[in-house]
Amino acid sequence: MARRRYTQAINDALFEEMERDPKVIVFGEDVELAIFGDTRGLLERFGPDRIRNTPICEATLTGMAVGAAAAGYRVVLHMMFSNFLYTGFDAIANQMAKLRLMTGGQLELPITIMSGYGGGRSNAAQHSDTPHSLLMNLGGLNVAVPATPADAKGLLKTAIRGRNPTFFMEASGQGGTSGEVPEGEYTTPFGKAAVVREGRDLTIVAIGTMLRPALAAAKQLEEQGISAEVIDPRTLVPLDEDTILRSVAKTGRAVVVDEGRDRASAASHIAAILADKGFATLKAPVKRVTVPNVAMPYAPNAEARVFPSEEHIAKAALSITPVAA
Amino acid sequence: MARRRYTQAINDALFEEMERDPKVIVFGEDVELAIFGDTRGLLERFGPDRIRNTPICEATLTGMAVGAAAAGYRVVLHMMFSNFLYTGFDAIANQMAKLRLMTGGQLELPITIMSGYGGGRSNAAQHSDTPHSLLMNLGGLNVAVPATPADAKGLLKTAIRGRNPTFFMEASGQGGTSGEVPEGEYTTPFGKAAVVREGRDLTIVAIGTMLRPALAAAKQLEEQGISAEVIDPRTLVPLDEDTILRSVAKTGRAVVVDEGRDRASAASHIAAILADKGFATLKAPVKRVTVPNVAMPYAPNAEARVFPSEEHIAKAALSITPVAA
Amino acid sequence: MSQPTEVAGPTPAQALALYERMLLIRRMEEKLSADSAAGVLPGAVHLYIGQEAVAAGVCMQLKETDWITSTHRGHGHFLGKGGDPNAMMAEIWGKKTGICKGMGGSMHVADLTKGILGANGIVGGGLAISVGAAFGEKLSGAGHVAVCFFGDGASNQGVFMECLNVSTLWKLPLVFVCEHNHFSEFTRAEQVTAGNIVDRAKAFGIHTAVVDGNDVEAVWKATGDALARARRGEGPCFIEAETYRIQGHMEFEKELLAGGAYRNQQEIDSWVARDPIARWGGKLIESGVATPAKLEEISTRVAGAVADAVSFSERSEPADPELVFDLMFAGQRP
Amino acid sequence: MSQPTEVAGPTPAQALALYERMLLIRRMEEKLSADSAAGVLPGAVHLYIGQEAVAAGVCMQLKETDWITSTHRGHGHFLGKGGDPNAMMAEIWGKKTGICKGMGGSMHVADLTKGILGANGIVGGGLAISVGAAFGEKLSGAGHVAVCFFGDGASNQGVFMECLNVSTLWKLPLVFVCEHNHFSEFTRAEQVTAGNIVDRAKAFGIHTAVVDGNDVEAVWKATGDALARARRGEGPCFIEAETYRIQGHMEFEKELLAGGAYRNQQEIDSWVARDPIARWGGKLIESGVATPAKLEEISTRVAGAVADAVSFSERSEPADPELVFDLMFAGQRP
Ligand SMILES: Cc1ncc(C[n+]2csc(CCOP(=O)(O)OP(=O)(O)O)c2C)c(N)n1
Ligand SMILES: Cc1ncc(C[n+]2csc(CCOP(=O)(O)OP(=O)(O)O)c2C)c(N)n1
Ligand SMILES: [Mg+2]
Ligand SMILES: [Mg+2]
Repeated sequence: MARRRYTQAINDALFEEMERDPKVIVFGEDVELAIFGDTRGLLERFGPDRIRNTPICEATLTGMAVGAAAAGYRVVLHMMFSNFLYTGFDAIANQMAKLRLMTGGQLELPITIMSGYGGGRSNAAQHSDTPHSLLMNLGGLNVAVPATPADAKGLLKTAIRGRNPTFFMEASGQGGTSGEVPEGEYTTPFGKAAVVREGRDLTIVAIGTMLRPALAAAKQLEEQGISAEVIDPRTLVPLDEDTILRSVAKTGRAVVVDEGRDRASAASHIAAILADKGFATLKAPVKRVTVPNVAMPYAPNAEARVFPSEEHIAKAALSITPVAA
Repeated sequence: MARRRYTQAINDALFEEMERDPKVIVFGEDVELAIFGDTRGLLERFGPDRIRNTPICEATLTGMAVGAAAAGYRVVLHMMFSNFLYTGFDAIANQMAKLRLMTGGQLELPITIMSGYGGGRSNAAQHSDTPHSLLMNLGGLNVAVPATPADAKGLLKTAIRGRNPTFFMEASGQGGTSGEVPEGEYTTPFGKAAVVREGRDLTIVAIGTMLRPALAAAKQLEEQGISAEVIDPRTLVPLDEDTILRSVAKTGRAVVVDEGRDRASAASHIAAILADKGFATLKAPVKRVTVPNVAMPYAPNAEARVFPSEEHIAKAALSITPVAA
Repeated sequence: MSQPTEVAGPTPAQALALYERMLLIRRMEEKLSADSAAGVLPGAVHLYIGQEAVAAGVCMQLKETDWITSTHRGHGHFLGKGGDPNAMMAEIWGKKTGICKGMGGSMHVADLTKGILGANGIVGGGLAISVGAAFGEKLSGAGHVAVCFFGDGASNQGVFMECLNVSTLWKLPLVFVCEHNHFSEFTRAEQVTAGNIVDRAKAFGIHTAVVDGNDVEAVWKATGDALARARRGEGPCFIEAETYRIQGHMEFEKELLAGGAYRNQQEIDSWVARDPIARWGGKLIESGVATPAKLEEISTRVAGAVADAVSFSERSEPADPELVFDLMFAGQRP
Repeated sequence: MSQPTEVAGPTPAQALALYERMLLIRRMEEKLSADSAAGVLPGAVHLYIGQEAVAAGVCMQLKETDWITSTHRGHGHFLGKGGDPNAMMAEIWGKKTGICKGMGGSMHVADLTKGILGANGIVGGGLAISVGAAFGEKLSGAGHVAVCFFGDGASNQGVFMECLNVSTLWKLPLVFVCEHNHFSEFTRAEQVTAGNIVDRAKAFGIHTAVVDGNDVEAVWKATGDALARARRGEGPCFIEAETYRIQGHMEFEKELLAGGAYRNQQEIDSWVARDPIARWGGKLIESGVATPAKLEEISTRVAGAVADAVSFSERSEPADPELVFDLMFAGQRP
């Protein structure tokens, strides 16, 4: 195990995969100097054919990813902030997510789209969105939401080696957080959730950036005699329903935590699965802790008001768990 | 009451609102000859200042709607097929849905965006999407989903007179279906669901195009001694949770029917609400009848395979309702 | 820009092949028009009748390994690039043997083995895809080129300018082919298109050509020049081909427009008089490349090919609905 | 195009007002730069230092009833168009008294009462909004104009071409102002921008002008001409102003780039030597419009305005978090 920062782990994965397969190429706006740090050093190592700054033209970049993939490349497209996915949304929703079916399976699209999501740093409404649920709904896209450096590296490698378009959602706010990363070569499979913390009384499903406050909330609850299990889905498409259902079958209670806006969110989808396949095992209402249906405000106190926190999570958990549990 | 086709009712609403308020303007691609029929005759009546064909440039059209609204107009933007919303998604998601908050409430956006959604006619993947849940998640947008000619007229009038951006989702497949429309002036309020059919044993929440198969399924169930209540939300944002919760409090069972793809759909959100606020009253799993997570195929038999039908709905209902109920 | 390549006209064999390819496109679509009128097609079709010289003149200059992206009006490009008529007909009929297994239909016919990246239902949707393909080919250095077909209406989509910018900067082997048929749906180009489309390309300093899109030889030559430049590594070129859509925007449009008209019969007739196939046939006879009998023979062969496509489709099973779940992802259920 | 309007240079009073407006923008941002370095600002700021002549030269030709759309680098446009320094400072500090009640911050400062449709965090995001505003003004016929500020980087967004097309077709009262400061973030314009941006506008046959963006009088005159044409109903004009961004793309960029460099100090110095404010001040003294004492007096007044803005912000309460729920919709809870 080595201690790496989230961004370093992503950078390591890019270096390793580009070394491993000459067909891996990276492009996007300002990927050369890399203000996020995730693509830093790739230009010096691999040269301008394999990593290149593009003009600002998201609508074209997402379409180019499709064409370059068709021409035999494994494309890594960096879209910077997830709000800019909207600018390039046409080719994402109308081409990338549909072309394989439309062509009767002829077209294979090994595309990885990286983009940072989430708020918490006063970046305001146009630089703080969490678009997971939009991508989930489009049908033909995988969605990876690594919460730790180890998963960031392992899931990115899986995405780059994969045969389908994958959105690799970077937790913008956590580029600097460190964690243990396995030495040597490894990948993290899609569709396998991680039981990050075992517990008996309730299940907290925490997506991406929400894992940290969820674990903190679990600690808080511990002190009140409540044993919370914390699950990190790691990928939303494919989604490891079994692990979530198994946990809730044990605890009978669930809180789903998601930095997306509440309406038609990833959280609502997981809650809906519990209300269907998990119904027989539920002992209490399924709670969602999400961003209310608002754009992210700028002022720190206003942002804090709507940002899902340890307190919100603990409160939701307590509302469905008898403290004597 | 007069019998009108769905498309005529929409056309009537446009005529009446443009007569009523000279600030109402309509623009979009090919709105003058109007292949859908919904904007037909407006050019002859109101002239090119108030209804106008635009070039094909969705990214600009959605942004223009914001600017024209800021300049004091009530904008009706016709986006033809809902897949083209993706082409114009940037200004929808980054501007329209956020500007009012971002400007501290300075900017009012009386914008109505019309677009046809849904499959069932072999239009294939790029002309059959049902993007309700994406729009719901963006936060600052109203979403109207009229299922009948009467509601199409009433909801469109409410949208045009409103103060916020509203997506008026036209049921492409049902432009020709007729229904009773009240004589004279009326509007249909947002956030008020319709109990279209009363029942005791289970609640079927059917969105837009799904009302028809839901009512047919309810008839089928009747014959098997099952009394189904059918609810049409009419608007997804704002959503009339109370009416849905009240119905399920009575029946204890729910099937949510939505033409959207299943993952993070409007159906999953309604199911999530039931799993939370409605949990105490639920007697059975909450079922979703939706399009599986695929793009719409072209061949009629393949499309039928994934399109939510009367049979799917009845089957889902039976799976949670003791026939002796 | 550099000096033009001297492009030879088509050899007699090529000239006849161009004629046969145009006629194949025409006859296939006449059949589809009849099927549509008879109401036996599952979905809508946007016909290419009148524009055949563009698809044939461009595509028959291409190698199988070159790429094309197409539009909602894509039958001509598909057949022009060597797509299989049987597989196309079966696709439009929604059969399992269709080139896309019946999952795509008329607006999405594609054949990657022939470099056909697909018709596209999104206006302008093919542009960026062709830039990506050209980028890939530039990187692999195999000398392959990408060609992007799009309409006058699509030239108003901003991606057109974005693609001009990227492909010029990166000197990509790409040829933009704008088919100016005077309409976007039911709107005249003048109402929605400011200035001359070719000037938008000129602004990037790339080589451009404006040709009579109903003159297959002119299209062929302009394409030959553009391809030579692209293969020489000089970057993208732009060709604007003026032509005309004889059929409606889509079959059945009269019913949908309920009497609304956007052009008059006189205008249509004036373009029918410039029919690219008849013109080319006449030229072949004049120049002695073909005899009337020879053209008759070609016409018979084409009729046979269409008949084969029809019976192939008729004999084919409907699409397999379960395939939907296998085809969304590679090696993964949706 | 029609002949240029003879545009008078600024009167002495206007000349001094231009100087004061530029200086106000500069001093306000110097304060923000210091605040950012001190880590007391909630969010990031993109500073306009070095480009003041563009905002001042354009905006001081506008009426309060004319519209502007701005960019992520919007403080200069906001103050240039007459936005309140107090309300801007308070906004960037996240205060309840901010022009957007603290909900927008630096990238979203807007004041509709002054025709300021807002800074925008989406590159190119203001373009279509300005077209819509110009369309509205064209319809109401009140003679108001819309001005769209955008950067060289934004000119690579396809919406730029789309907006040129629509505004030309509809003869909208719109002025495109492209501030070419040589960079998009950390990328040089040459790497991502093919040809000359002005040629993209020329392709639509509209009036264009390329001016020294560090010469406030040149900007003022070009704007006067463009506005006269727009108000005469001749449609849109395009102005490209060459200038340079002295500060980083955003404050703190050095820390973020971890030593990565994209330009050298020499280049920066060469542009500091062309500082638009110093140049204009010199010209005012030369031409006898102002004495050094007069400029000193202005400088003192500006310092006072900045001090007021700071103490106003300091005295102001933080934003009201509950307002978030009132402001998303008009008359409706989210
Ligand atoms: C993004 C998008 N917007 C609108 C449409 C609807 N539409 C289909 S074809 C068409 C006109 C296209 O005109 P042009 O590019 O000239 O091609 P043509 O039909 O003349 O061959 C339009 C507006 C679409 N399919 N995609
Ligand atoms: C749609 C979109 N893509 C990317 C970005 C990230 N970004 C912010 S500023 C910028 C560069 C803009 O360059 P330019 O338009 O020249 O303006 P300047 O910063 O030079 O004033 C980029 C790429 C963004 N904010 N929006
Ligand atoms: Mg056309
Ligand atoms: Mg710049």
